[in-house]
Amino acid sequence: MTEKFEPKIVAFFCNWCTYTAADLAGVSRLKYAPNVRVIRVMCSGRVDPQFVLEAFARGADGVLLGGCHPGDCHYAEGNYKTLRRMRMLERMLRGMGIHDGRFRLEWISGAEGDKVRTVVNDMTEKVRALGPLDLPGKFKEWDKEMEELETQVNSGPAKGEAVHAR
Amino acid sequence: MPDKPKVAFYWCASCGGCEEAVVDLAEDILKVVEAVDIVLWPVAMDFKKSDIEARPDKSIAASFINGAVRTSEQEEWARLLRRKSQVVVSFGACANSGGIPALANQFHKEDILKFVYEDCPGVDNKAKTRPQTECKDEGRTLSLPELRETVRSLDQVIEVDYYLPGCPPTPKVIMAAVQALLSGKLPPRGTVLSPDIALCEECKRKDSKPADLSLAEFKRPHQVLIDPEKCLLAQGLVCMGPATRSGCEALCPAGNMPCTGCFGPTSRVKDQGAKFVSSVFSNIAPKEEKEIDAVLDGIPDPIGSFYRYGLSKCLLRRKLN
Amino acid sequence: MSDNKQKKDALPRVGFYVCHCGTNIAGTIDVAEVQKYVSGLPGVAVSRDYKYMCSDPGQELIARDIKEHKLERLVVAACSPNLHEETFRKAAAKGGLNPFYFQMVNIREHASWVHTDKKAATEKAKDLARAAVARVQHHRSLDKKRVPVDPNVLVVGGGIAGIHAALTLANAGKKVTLVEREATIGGHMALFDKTFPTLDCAACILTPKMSAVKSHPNITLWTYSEVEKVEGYVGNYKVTVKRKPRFVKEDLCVGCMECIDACVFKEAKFRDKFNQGLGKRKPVYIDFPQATPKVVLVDPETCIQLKTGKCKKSCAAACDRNAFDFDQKEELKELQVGAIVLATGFKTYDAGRDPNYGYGRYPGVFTALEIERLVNASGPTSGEVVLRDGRRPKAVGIIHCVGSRDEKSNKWCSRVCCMYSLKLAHLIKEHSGAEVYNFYIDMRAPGKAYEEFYDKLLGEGVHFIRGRVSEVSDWAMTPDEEGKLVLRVEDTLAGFVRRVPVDMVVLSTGLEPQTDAQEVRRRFNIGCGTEGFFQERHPKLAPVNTFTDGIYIAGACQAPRDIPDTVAQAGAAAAEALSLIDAGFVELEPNTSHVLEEECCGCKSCVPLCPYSAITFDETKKKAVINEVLCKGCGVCAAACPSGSIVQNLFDDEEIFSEIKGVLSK
Amino acid sequence: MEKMVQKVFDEGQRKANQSYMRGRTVTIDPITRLEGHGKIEIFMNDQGGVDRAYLQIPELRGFEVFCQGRPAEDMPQLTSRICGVCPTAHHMAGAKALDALYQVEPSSTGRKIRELVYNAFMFEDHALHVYILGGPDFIVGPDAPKELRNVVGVIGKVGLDVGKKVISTRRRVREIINYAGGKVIHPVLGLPGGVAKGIASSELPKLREIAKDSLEFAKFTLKVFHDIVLKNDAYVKLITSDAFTHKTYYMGMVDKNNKVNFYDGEIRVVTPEGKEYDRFQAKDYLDHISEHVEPWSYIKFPFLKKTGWKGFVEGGESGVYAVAPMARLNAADGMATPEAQKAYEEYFKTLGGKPVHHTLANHWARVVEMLQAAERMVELTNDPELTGRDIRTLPTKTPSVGVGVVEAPRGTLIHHYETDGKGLIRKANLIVATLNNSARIAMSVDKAARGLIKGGVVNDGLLNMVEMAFRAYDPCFGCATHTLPGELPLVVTLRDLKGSVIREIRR
Repeated sequence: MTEKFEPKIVAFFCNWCTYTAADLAGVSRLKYAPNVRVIRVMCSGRVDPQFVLEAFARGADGVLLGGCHPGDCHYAEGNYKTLRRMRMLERMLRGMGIHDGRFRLEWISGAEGDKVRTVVNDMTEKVRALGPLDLPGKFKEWDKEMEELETQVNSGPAKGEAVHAR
Repeated sequence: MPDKPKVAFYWCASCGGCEEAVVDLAEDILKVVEAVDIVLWPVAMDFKKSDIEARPDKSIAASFINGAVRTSEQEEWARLLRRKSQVVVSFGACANSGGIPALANQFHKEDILKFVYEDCPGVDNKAKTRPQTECKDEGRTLSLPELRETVRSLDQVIEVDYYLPGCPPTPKVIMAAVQALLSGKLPPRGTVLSPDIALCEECKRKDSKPADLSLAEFKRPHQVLIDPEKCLLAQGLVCMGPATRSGCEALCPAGNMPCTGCFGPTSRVKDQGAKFVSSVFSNIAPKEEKEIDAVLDGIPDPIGSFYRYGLSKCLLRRKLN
Repeated sequence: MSDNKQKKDALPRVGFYVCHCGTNIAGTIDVAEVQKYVSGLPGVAVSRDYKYMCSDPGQELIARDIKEHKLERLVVAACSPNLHEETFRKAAAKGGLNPFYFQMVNIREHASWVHTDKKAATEKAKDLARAAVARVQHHRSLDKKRVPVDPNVLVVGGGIAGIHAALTLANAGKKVTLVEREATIGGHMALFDKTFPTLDCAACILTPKMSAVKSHPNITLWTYSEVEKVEGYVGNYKVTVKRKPRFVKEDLCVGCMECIDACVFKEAKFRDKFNQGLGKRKPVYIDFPQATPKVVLVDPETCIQLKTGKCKKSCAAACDRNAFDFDQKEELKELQVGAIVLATGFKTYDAGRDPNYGYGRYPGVFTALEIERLVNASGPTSGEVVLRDGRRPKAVGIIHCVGSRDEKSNKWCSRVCCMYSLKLAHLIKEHSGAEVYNFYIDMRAPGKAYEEFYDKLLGEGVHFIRGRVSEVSDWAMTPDEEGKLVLRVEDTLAGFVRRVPVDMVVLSTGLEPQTDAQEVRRRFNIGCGTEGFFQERHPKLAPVNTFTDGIYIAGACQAPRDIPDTVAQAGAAAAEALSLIDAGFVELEPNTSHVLEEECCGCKSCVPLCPYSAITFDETKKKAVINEVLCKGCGVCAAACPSGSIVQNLFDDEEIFSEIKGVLSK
Repeated sequence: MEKMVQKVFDEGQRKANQSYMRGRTVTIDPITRLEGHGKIEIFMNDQGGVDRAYLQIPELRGFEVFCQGRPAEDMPQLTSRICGVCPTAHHMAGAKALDALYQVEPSSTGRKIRELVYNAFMFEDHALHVYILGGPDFIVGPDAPKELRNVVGVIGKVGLDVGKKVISTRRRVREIINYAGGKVIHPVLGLPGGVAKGIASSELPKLREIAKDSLEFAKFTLKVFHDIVLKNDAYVKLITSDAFTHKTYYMGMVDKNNKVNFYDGEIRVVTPEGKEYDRFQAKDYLDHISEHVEPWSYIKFPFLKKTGWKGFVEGGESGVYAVAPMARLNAADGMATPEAQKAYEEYFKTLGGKPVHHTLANHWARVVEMLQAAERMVELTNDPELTGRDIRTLPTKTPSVGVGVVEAPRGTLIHHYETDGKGLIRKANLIVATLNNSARIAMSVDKAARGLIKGGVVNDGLLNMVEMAFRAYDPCFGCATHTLPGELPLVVTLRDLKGSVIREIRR
């Protein structure tokens, strides 16, 4: 196999629809790309934009958020709350130069096992095409300009003293 | 009195407002000057860097460092003081989270240089001359320090023990911090030295905030006459109060303008902007994407509005290419 | 600047178990490697792989290790938590560990079953395991809350579904309150003459059940009443019911109907809703002879006394029991119940919405319900099938699927129209001897003895024309069409367009959600599907449950149904309610949220976000408060608290952040 | 309190003596007591004299760029972060630029509140410089030990009560800004068409009181200046000495009667001979001012467009011009208020008529301006309109371009914004007070160095005088490069013509 870039995608799935759909996909033995790591929450409304940013900051190349279709939320309207805040988050990601395709919000009902398959495969391919995001790597790279100094300053600090953003 | 704790004030990349804030202790400053032995304070007193270098490590009780970090000089000073101090206090929004200057992290150095020296109206520079890190003038060689690509918070360069929030910190929080340090009753390392509760707590308008905002429209301050009593969010203005640490006693709302978040988030929040978005936008009125977007259009500059003082501490840290 | 909470030293001791699930997992994932990898992770004291973790020996293994290795946390990598989370929580408890010190990793449904690349699947399993190990270290010991269940039940809707559910519950000894919006119970079934396919008379089978309800010691019947408000939670609902004034004392009236004869209006001249407006009634009336309760009522819209206060009140005078009370006011009653059965039924499609069928334009066009009344012996015409001008129709056309299976109106099949159309065809022919034409798209008869009923009709000489009628008009092309209603239809069997002249057109209107289904749904905090019928919890496995515990649905409020299915479902709903009540208590998943009081600034951002009004604002403390019993644990508030001062058990920020870090950090 | 400050003073004395013993080695402290960065390179010639001295500004922040895409109404608050010492100047220039941008005339009350805040600011900022930043050079003395050239030294010299008075007066005046502007450091009142917050009539008595006391304090300061500086011939000589003299153009804002005005008016330029050379409105500044770029400094060098850039030279042929108090007084025909006018006349009388070319005269001019600021505060706090309800006129027009100007303590300050139809910044240009002076400051440093350093001899006093050469401008390099002001380790490098280092004096 030639070494091709395998994107890391973190997914937040709501327990009642999308997580159930992923279970269904499993039960139905549908096959899809192994690039997604699912984190289970009770409702897509639990997903704090901080989680999405943290996922990117920790090295995710893409973040997928799955919830119940509008009107079908187990908690009445949690998914509307998600939709609203994520619409704004998308704008912020753009403002920080993160390509649209790297964050995705999908409504997948408990019955739509096949949609899990198509969405995961599609997103994996799109993110693969975008290439690695690798923020942890970029953080290091950005901080190189400081390391230069450490060597430059004869009275440099003890190693590892510089604290990088979490 | 040799036993008086030695204190250093130092400014990295700041506007001087934090220094002014110390001067604004007014009468109280004399109390401070009396209680401690100031070994460095460039803005108001003359001391040598060599003095500091000569000191044994950890011989300074506390260094108050303000300003973001963007040059090698500043990094050098920060590291020096870290080595010489038992406690380093990150002083003010710029040191804590980049402050206004960190908004430059949404741009690239080249954007800045090109505009300032070439495209800026009024510049007469056919030759497209740029300041050089090294250049010759009539045979004389002159050098300038290199600008950093990224504006950093102090704790992205050295370890920081405590933080004083604010742009600038108010005399009240400064005195409280100084007293805490003098009394030796130190909170856990990493503590931000102001109440760990959001601003609404001390905002006079708190009671006028309705339980359900469900805003259908956001307003910009110049578009409306602002009611001096009513909750600013309830008036459709972006007020960062709920996502911002208290301690300033809601000065901006008292000035009849929304809080812009200079005290940063509470200890329970990693990313002030994201958290604010999560709270306010969850509850806007519309449900359809189109209408939602229409409401969001009311905030044309989300990054500048939600990370006004904290872009260095945004989990993403800076704009990507 | 989150204050860094580094508990590096003294990490809790984690036990990790990866399941082979026979070959289900082990066939794709190298479980041994996963086991080996995890054993090296910080805090992991025990790491094992085993054939079937969910088996008794598997659970024993866990319980034993917890004791022997002093495990403080438990992670099992196996199937979906939706399947076995509870199993392993119990195993943990058996080992003496708080069941919520457990985290499950789904490497079957989410990995081994959906991936073919073994290496990649194994890597994924490792990542997920690493994340769970990191996460579980932040778990806190929790208890399930037990709340007692109130044994009383509320049934909403007095149609056949509500009646059957109420009786079932009452017979089981539960106190039931049946609330019906109309003046009498019976619902749509009470309008019918006969029922398909058996053609036994509706009244004969329904009225006994109606009176059983009235007389049942365990049933309180509140007709002419509506549910105003529902508060509380499973096992403990507080319901407010509005009782509209009848202006007749229910306990005094015996339904002798003397008052009706005595009414100052000698002639009945007001629209009779019960008879679909085909008959007339007086201001004081009773819907039909077997109405239950058999109590008259006065219509404030038309009664002179109630409108002007100037009437000689001959009705009241005629009542030897002085049951009349013109000052009666509407009253609000409160109920405490543990469970609620919703059987609010359906409404029929408004035929006026299809202008090309001429309903309301041509007097010869009727809806199926109108015909139900016409063919009904106790109906306005005492069973005579006549046109609005009194003529007997010689030819009748029945148009199927009006407002069903139609992109323009309703997509769904209303399930009963085919059969009731056959029934009406039979009855019309029987009552009037007219030629009857059925215009159908295709005949749907998928019930016991339904197809046979269809055959019977074919035998009776009723005409069946396959095709959707394009229009009904009175425009005659030939002399024999003069004065007739002409149905234009493409006969898709014969393959040409027919023009069929008739005297009477019957529109077999479909079933729709009640007009106020959305309000009702909100009032009871349950869902509606896109078409507007109430949403069941699971289409197959929980058809009468809703997503709100303790609230069940029965009958056509959930989807179009015929009577047998409705009754069966009503029984099911009653049974669900019974099992809840007889358990005596409910255990609530402890994934609820709570406010950190010290830290809450009282910005109220969270208050409107809770769909269960579990969050209130304490005006004295100026802080938000969460009623953990009302809280259903969605976590929306925790995500939205702008100062991070709301914590959701099992899903707090630290737990999720560590999981994020876990899946990503190699 | 008494005891405490006495202790402080003793502390200062002790340090002074210590350092005096140490002071034999030639070292130079950082350029302290001014806001901003700076770096001096001195090239020596064979004779050990100065061939050329450079003042370099080593940093750039690029506000103009990172403000792009931001809502214009945020600019007064964003740009105030250019400088925490004169935030109000930037805030006010920004607010006026917004008026122009949205083509809206501030309501009369709104304008008066702005003017009150602005004059209060001019007053306290000048006071800061007189007593804490620049003043020590004179009040304590240019060659006094460095440990005393600070506010503590000033207190020692003028007495504790005065020290307290300085502090309390500044505090109280800043309370005015605090009240009307929400925050005193980085206020929030400025919006197009007026201000965000009105002034309650209940506050008036307090404000009047403060204004009155400020005026008294200004008069007192003038007296201090007389007693300590003017009565000392050495100082007067120093002020008028050639080392601190440049004949350049002068720029300042004037009202329609050509009187000094800090908040509003037209920009007037006079020749080195004091004749009116140019008079224009802020919006036309680009027709009159251009900026020159040198490769050896991040700061840009503005010059008079019509005259053109002729290098770092003085005289009518060179486009170099000056701003700040001395220049303002030169560029005007007088002050707008009586007490200030009196002081103005005496100032020119004493210094030999208009225009005054002595850089160090800035300190005196500053005191004259304190008087006008205080007098205006008194006027405004007695103006019934100040407490009006109509504090802001809402904009109705579509924004496009807006230029706003004020006289900052350190000179003419111009904000120029261009936006799209939604009022989002497309382009911003900031001509900041100190920037206008950059060429003249560079010249002053060079001249001072040439005049003072001979035969490679560099001592503390001399170098402090070199510092004085630009400290007199009260320069804010923070503003000037919109850089982040920070510590300024003044590295004086002495090089031979080939540029190889003879000796580096660093600290």
